[in-house]
Amino acid sequence: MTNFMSQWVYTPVVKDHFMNPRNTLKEDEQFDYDGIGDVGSLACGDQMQILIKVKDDRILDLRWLTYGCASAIASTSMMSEMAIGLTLEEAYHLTPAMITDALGGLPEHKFHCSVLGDKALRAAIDDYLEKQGRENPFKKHVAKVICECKSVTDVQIEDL
Amino acid sequence: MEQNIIYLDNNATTAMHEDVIEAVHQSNMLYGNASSMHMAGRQAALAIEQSRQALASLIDEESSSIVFTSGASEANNTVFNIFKERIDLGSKRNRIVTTTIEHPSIIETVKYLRQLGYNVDECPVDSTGRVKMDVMNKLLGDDVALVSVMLGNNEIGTIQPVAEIARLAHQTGAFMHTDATQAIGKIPVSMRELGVDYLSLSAHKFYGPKGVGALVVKAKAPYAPLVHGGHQEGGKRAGTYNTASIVGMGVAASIAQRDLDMERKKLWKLREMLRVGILERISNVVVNGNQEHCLPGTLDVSFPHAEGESILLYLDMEGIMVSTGSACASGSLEPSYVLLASGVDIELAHGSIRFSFGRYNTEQDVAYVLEKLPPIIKRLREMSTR
Amino acid sequence: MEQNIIYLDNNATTAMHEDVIEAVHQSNMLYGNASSMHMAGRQAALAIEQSRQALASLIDEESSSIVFTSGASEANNTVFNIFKERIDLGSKRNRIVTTTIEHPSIIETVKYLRQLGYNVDECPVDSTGRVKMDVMNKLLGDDVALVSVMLGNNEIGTIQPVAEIARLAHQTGAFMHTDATQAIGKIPVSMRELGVDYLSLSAHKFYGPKGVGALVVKAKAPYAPLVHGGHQEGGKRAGTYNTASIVGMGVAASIAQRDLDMERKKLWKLREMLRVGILERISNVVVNGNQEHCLPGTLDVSFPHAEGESILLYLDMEGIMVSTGSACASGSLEPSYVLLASGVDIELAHGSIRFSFGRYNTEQDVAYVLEKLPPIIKRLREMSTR
Ligand SMILES: Cc1ncc(COP(=O)(O)O)c(C=O)c1O
Ligand SMILES: Cc1ncc(COP(=O)(O)O)c(C=O)c1O
Ligand code: FES
Ligand code: FES
Repeated sequence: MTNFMSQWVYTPVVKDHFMNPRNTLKEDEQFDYDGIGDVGSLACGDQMQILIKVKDDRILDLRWLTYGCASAIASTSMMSEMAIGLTLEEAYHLTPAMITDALGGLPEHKFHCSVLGDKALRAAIDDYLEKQGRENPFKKHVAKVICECKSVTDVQIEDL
Repeated sequence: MEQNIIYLDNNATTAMHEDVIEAVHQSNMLYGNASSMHMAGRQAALAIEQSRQALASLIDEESSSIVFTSGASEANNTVFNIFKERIDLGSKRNRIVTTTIEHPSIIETVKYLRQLGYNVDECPVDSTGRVKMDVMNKLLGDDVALVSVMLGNNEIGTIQPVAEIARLAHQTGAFMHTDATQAIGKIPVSMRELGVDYLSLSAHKFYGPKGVGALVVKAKAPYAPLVHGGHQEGGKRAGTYNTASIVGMGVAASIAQRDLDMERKKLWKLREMLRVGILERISNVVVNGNQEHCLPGTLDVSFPHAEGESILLYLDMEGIMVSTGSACASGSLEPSYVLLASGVDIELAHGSIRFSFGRYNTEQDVAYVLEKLPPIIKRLREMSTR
Repeated sequence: MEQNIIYLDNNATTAMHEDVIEAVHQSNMLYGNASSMHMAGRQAALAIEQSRQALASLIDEESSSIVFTSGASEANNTVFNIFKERIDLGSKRNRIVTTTIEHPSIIETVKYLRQLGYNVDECPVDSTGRVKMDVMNKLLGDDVALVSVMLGNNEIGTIQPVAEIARLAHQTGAFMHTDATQAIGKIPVSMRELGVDYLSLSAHKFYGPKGVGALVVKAKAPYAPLVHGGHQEGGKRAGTYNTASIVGMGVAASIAQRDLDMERKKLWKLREMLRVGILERISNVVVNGNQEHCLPGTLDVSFPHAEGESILLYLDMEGIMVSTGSACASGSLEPSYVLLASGVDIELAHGSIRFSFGRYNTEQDVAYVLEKLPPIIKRLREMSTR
């Protein structure tokens, strides 16, 4: 029986990112971003905002905020670490599967939570390109994701 | 590494009382099939009848009214099935009236019945979760077969005026059911005084075993089994008697009856300490449910800009166990239907935390929560989209 | 006064294995609601999943197919209800085929469905209780939705050719259910080899706790809950998880799997000792059921001119516990419907005694019965009208 006693539903990595989320926007922090992405709605229970600084088409720095569950917090935190330093193109092609892999997995019914940060990141890149007045070269390569938590199925996420 | 374990999820389920554990353990000797005619069977049957009496005494009802089930979910389903069958057989009374904040075992049964075309009305509740009596009055008519209203709500603790609704229901000729699962052991529950025809309960909510409960049915109320088969329970519910668990429920019933006054006062005191403490320490907090007609050990609170599951898990890491919304492992973050039905804003309905006290909680537990909770809310609010 | 206690009613129910008792007792620590997200909930959920795997392994099936229930009666009722609902919804397959010797939880369900006008055929059995395959073949047609045939009979022990019937059923496009409650732990049961879509079982028949069992459902087979409510069991069966009992069932499953060969041989040996001994010592005895396709621990015997209940009670006074006819506490002496269905003479159907062995029985038990039984039969026969 005792071997059940220390189990946690989430992997140690998820737990670490949930407990110590990286790159969150601090309350008093002044972060001059070049692109901003907002997805979700309070009505569906999750909301995500991502701010990016871009230099030479690379993500120089990133901050995020969320009203979301533990999985959303952990996956966005992980995503933020993975995204910093990537080119815009690489960042655009980060997938929820890559993020959950890096986390060592999420409980099955929580996979969809990793979509949120990923989607907000793309929205931020879109916003950056739009502000620059540039055409968005990535959009057509990426399947459209609908993020209403409940309508995103695991299969859809696998497909990403 | 020693960790504090502070269990504040007693509305979800309780730990068994040590006397119950002992009784269950002892009754492993009563392994005979209580339907068997031989000695081992008769011994089991005797123990079961003693439990039936203890349970009957707790709810102030004849022991012959008790039908043992696997829990309150089955009991609730059984009641609705009785009336489904009567309606199928062409009864002119073909409408069921219930409320918007019943337990999922009723809410989902209602959805199922409606899909099949049955006529079920869910009476709305006010902002504190109390049934709107003016609407209820209008809903009651001579085509109503069954009225089902829970006694105490599992999530927000609001207590309904069941006796009054039972009177009205009977005036129109309907039968009355109450799901008393959360009320048993916390407030006095007398089936006679409530005047209901059916009452559901589940042992694990009052320090008894899981997987056992009862549907209490007045002698004159209609009945039809949900589980057909052997002659157990006078043909009302088939299945080999779950002797050990029934014995455990009987012991739990006796303890609940003995300790009711004490328990009630204690739970309310702890709950109030926590409520006041939270309001003192955390700004922008909404306490849900009715504060006057309230189960003594339930405190449901919304923290705007802090999401429920995250609060729950941060508390969990401190060893504090609570629940968010309805305690279902839904996986996705659904807002609490109970709060939505009470007209609570959707964001607040997302971020509610239920603290539910039990007999093993102490004032130290409350102090510990009051130490750990404020920084968690602060942190989540800082992280949250603004 | 020390008395011999010889429990030979193991088909009615078994005493829990000591490891099961210990596991159930230990798992009182796992009091959390397995649907809760906090630590106490997750610990319970984990233990439940381990049990699910142990049970799945015992019956050679995916663990995801297992739906925990309160026992086999509920499981059997659930299966029939699934098809009742499909027929209600207008399925063209609107006939159910079962047999005349199923357990009461099916026989009574059939009666209920017939009363409501549903089309249910009960395939007859031969004089040994085996399904008449020629009739079964005729009964199967493309209007059949469900075929339900038990694996081993609780009263006479006859084993049915379930795999063969499943093949035939599938050829006509019907789904196949088997009630394997009596077979589990006594003979190898592989859901894959049987090729059935649904299988029922109950823990207390294989040294597990009472009040817990499972309906095993292939992923592609239709499903509809009997008990609606929370998200437990993927929405397939509502009700707070009965953690301790589920854990106990898991341990019982592991033991059953481990000891199957031994158990099977032991039970058969004791059963044969008793059968031969009775035939040697008592004249005019009829052994019921199929002696080739037979559960190893079941011996059902009719003693003409000696009435079953009287034999049972005389044996009981000697500390020997057996059952007569179907183990139901029917109160009045009904002849065994299983024997009547097997074409056994009504007098013989009245006076049958079932000896059912379990792992705790010994050769001494058999010797004791062989000492006590003959004078009892002699005495009753002397008293009897001739
Ligand atoms: C109000 C209410 N009714 C019914 C139930 C169902 O009880 P059980 O899960 O034991 O079937 C519960 C608890 O889960 C409850 O709180
Ligand atoms: C063949 C068979 N099916 C079903 C059952 C029902 O099991 P339970 O009483 O545990 O529901 C039994 C035993 O009672 C049985 O022998
Ligand atoms: S983001 Fe986790 S449940 Fe929707
Ligand atoms: S004589 Fe006693 S049951 Fe018929």
